[in-house]
Amino acid sequence: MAVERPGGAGAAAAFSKSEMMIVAAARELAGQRVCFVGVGLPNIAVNLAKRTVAPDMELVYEAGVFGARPARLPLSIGDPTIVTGATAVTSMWELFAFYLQGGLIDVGFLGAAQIDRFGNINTTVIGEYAHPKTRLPGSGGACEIAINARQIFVIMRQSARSFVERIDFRTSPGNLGGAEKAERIRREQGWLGRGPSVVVTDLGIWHFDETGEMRLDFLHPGATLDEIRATLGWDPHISPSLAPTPVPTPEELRLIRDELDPEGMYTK
Amino acid sequence: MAVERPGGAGAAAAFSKSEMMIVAAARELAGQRVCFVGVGLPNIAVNLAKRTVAPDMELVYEAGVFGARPARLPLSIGDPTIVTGATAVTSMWELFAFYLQGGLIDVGFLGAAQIDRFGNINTTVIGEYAHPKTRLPGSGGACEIAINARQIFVIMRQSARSFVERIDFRTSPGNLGGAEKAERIRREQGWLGRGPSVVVTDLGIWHFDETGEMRLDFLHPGATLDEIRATLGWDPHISPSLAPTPVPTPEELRLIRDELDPEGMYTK
Amino acid sequence: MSSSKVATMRDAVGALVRDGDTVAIEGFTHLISFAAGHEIIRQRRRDLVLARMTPDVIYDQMVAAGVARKLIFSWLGNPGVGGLHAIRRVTEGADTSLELEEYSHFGMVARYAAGAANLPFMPLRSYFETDLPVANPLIRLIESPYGDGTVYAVPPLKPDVTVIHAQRADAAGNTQVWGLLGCQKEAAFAADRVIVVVEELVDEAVIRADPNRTIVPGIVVDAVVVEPWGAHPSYVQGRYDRDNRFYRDWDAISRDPAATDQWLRDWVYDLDGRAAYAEKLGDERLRALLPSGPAPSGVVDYGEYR
Amino acid sequence: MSSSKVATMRDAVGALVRDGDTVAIEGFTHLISFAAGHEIIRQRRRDLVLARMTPDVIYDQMVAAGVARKLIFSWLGNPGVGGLHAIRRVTEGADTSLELEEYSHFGMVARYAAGAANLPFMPLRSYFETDLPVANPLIRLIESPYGDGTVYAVPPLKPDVTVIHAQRADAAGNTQVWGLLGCQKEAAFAADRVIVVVEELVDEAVIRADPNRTIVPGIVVDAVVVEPWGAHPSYVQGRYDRDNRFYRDWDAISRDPAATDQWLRDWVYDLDGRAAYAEKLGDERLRALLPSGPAPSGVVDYGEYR
Repeated sequence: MAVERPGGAGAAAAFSKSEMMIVAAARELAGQRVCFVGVGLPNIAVNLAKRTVAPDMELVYEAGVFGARPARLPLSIGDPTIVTGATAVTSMWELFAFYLQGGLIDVGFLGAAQIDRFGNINTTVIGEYAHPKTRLPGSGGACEIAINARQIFVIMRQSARSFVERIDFRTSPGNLGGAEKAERIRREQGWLGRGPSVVVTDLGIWHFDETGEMRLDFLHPGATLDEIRATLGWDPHISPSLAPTPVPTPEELRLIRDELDPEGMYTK
Repeated sequence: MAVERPGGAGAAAAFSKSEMMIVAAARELAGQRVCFVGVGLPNIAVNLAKRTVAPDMELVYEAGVFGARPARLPLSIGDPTIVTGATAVTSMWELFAFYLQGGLIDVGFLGAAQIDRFGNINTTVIGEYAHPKTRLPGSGGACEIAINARQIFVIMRQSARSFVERIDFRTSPGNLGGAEKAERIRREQGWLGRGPSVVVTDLGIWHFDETGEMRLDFLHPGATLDEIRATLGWDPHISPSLAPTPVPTPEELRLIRDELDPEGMYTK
Repeated sequence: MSSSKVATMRDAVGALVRDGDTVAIEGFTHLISFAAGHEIIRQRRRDLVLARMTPDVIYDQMVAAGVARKLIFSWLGNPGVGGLHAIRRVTEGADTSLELEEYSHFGMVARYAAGAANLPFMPLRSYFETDLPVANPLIRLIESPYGDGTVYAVPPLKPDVTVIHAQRADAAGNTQVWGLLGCQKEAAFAADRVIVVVEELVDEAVIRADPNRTIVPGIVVDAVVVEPWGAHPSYVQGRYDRDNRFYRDWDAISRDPAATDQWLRDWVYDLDGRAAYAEKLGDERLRALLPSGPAPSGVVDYGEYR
Repeated sequence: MSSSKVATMRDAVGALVRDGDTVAIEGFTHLISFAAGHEIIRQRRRDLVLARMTPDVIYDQMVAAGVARKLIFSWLGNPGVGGLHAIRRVTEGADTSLELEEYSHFGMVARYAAGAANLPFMPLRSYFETDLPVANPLIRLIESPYGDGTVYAVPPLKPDVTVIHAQRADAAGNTQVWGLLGCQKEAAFAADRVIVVVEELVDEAVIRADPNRTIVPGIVVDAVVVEPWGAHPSYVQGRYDRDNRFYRDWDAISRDPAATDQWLRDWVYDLDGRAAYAEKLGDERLRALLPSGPAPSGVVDYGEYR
């Protein structure tokens, strides 16, 4: 999995596809002010961003924490380390009603089991709802994050099973059937969210174009367009100015390996 | 105003009509568990009850306090003395939503500017709403207390201007047009409250009979039925077993005069 | 971490309160920002819509000074004393020049909560069989989608500016309160702009040592004004008592329009801010308002988790 | 003042949890009463409807033990680890013997809030353009009475029994929590019966010294159970850490029905309560879960007002 790459200045260390994905996702958070942290991969990406490109970013955890300063990377998104030293702890009612639905969240950072070209997300079931092949966790806060956060970032590994033509269940709305319908619905229903803006995978970085469909803008070092096409269920939009993703810096890798994920939970 | 009366044991002190009213109201609280304290006369009556017949009664203040132990009688129903040493302080949202509307209040204790024979209360305006003769405070929490507290106690001075055939504005519902309609409405709308159960005045004590109308059960020492009739706007139900209200005990008077109202705000 | 939002009251009101705004100075008997109210009078704002559960003496003063065109409220009185006479003068009889929009307490709280939560309405069980929905047609019936009857709803209230007073905040506006909480959190989250007035500016570390005590995060705060005694004659739990004498005195002052004007001159227009006001009150008056003793909360341990 | 509600876990569960009840053991990652869950298993309750935002390992164990007929939830997983395999076994493929009623987090919180506030529904902006209202027809559209569109509503959830774990309570059940608050307050007020499990029983004076810290008053509490380590492998802010090792270990155990049964025998059926469980975990394991150091909240002053 690991690829060897020359870094910006001097030789870079080897890094895994997961490390590249986490680093790329963290960098997308540069300049963001308030980020709602989802469970799993978003958790490590956001915590890396806080230590690198977005030190002033406020971390919001659905468990009821604003301005968290986790001293370690929590396994769960509820953990005593996100409370000690935080700015505010609130009931979940207030967190969801006032912070999220009230419009204070700039970025909601989500994972997904299935995603379609328009960024609609399934985290509920694989197969039919009543008798699923796989029972997934369900919405948690994802459905309301997708509707109420100003924009949505997604981080997930790419595979033919996860990047699909049709998701089995729509847990969290993205750009629905395309930008036009999505804009109309958001306007009509007064949603605060503008929908998905980036999907970072283990192969590249997708942003959303004017049709509301995801477009590959960056290809990670070592990944190929053939690999991209083999791991999704539709004919993808590829940016005419497709660029290689800059490799992880030694400091980014050190933070992941030594501080955030010394046991390699997220990166193996 | 003061009348001289023989007490239960030995000679009693002189007392005012206001003192008799406050003592009678306090005694009605014997055995009650959770009381919502309104501003004005209810404030002193409830605090007297807490020191006499209902020491275990929990005082709830709409300002957001449960289990208050005021060390002095507050002038306002919001005061630092109702917070220090209380069991719980909550937001007003939680106080009204969870404690009151949620059904935890046994007695809501209200004052009134106007009341009718069915215990419907006006605290909003005298005269027409748009151009009132007198602009009163309005509902505060009274409207929701009347609907949600298990029962309603009222304390107010009796006069032809306050005990009226028709109130000018219905701020807080009592027994509406009578017991039958009131029962039906309460059932249909799932109200937790059973409506008014007692009105204590400076002349006597009224409970509500099976028609939903107030009935004079006790006449305060020194008051007469003529006085009762001269100070209300309808032909009153008088209990066939009308009894004299037992006079204030020396201890009740001491508490009012020395502890609760040394400046005579409520009792002059 | 965030840049400082600390400002003088003059600058905060100057920048954030505009003619015609809907302004909520909230705090239920506790923590009422008389200092902000007086500065709004001093800067001669006009046509304000003043929202407050209990307009209290501060809105009586503001109405007397001519800043308001409308009140949104749920209880219009001087608690334990009587009426608000400046307001009564413009709401009684033929001369009802001040517009009133009236709810119950729970209705007002629910309006702020709906505003804070970006909801089109909030349901509640109040108002049935009362004249309030007739007096205020914004109180409307709504049917339960579960076929179990109707309840009333109130619309969201989103003030242009909310002002709250608190025991302490840091320079970024992270604000902590103990004692009565009223509806300050809801009113602050519902507002477009928020001014926090505090007795004490504290280091961020004081806030972060007890995050459960935070009621409003700096993210919704535009200005932090440090104004000791800024709530007088209202009170600050643990700092100073309610000045009931002033509430009683106001009854007589406010019954007389000339005395009211004179009071506004002496205590608002002729002073340049709260420090001068506190000085004019005098040490003796202020000392008498200090608590009779301490009542410490005790310490809880959040634990360090590395 | 009130008579003591202190009871053993055996007596509290015996008296207050009945077959067929809707039971909510709440606590969002923090303060999950594994002790109560295990006692319910031990007393072999049946046909329970288990409500919880995040069923977590505790409901996986309870489902494995056969106490449940239905789950009401919003996120069904082992946070940071993966699935809940005992629950997956009865909710996947043809054999879906466990009924599911599914919301989002805010939907579940709103259900408890509606239950606590005795409202027929609670509105929220979630669910538009998702399949959740199709999967769960109790999620319904409601039109704003102000002509500004529609939102979704959820119905009240009123558990027969809510169990919460807390740092401390007094004998009357007045309960204080710091750290994550989850939806415990709403779930407790919504319930018919409430069991509070605490690390420490304190004198009423400790509670009254800091009334803003109280999340649940004794008036809604039926039993107070003192059970140190009662939340393990969940955690108690300031007392002990989350035992992530156990959450990871459970993944392997729960994938194997025989290993799951063996675990239930060893750690639930064969033990007579939480003290025996803590002893079996051993001092070394428990010591490793203590915070690395203190993080004191600081003291605030409420002031004495006589």
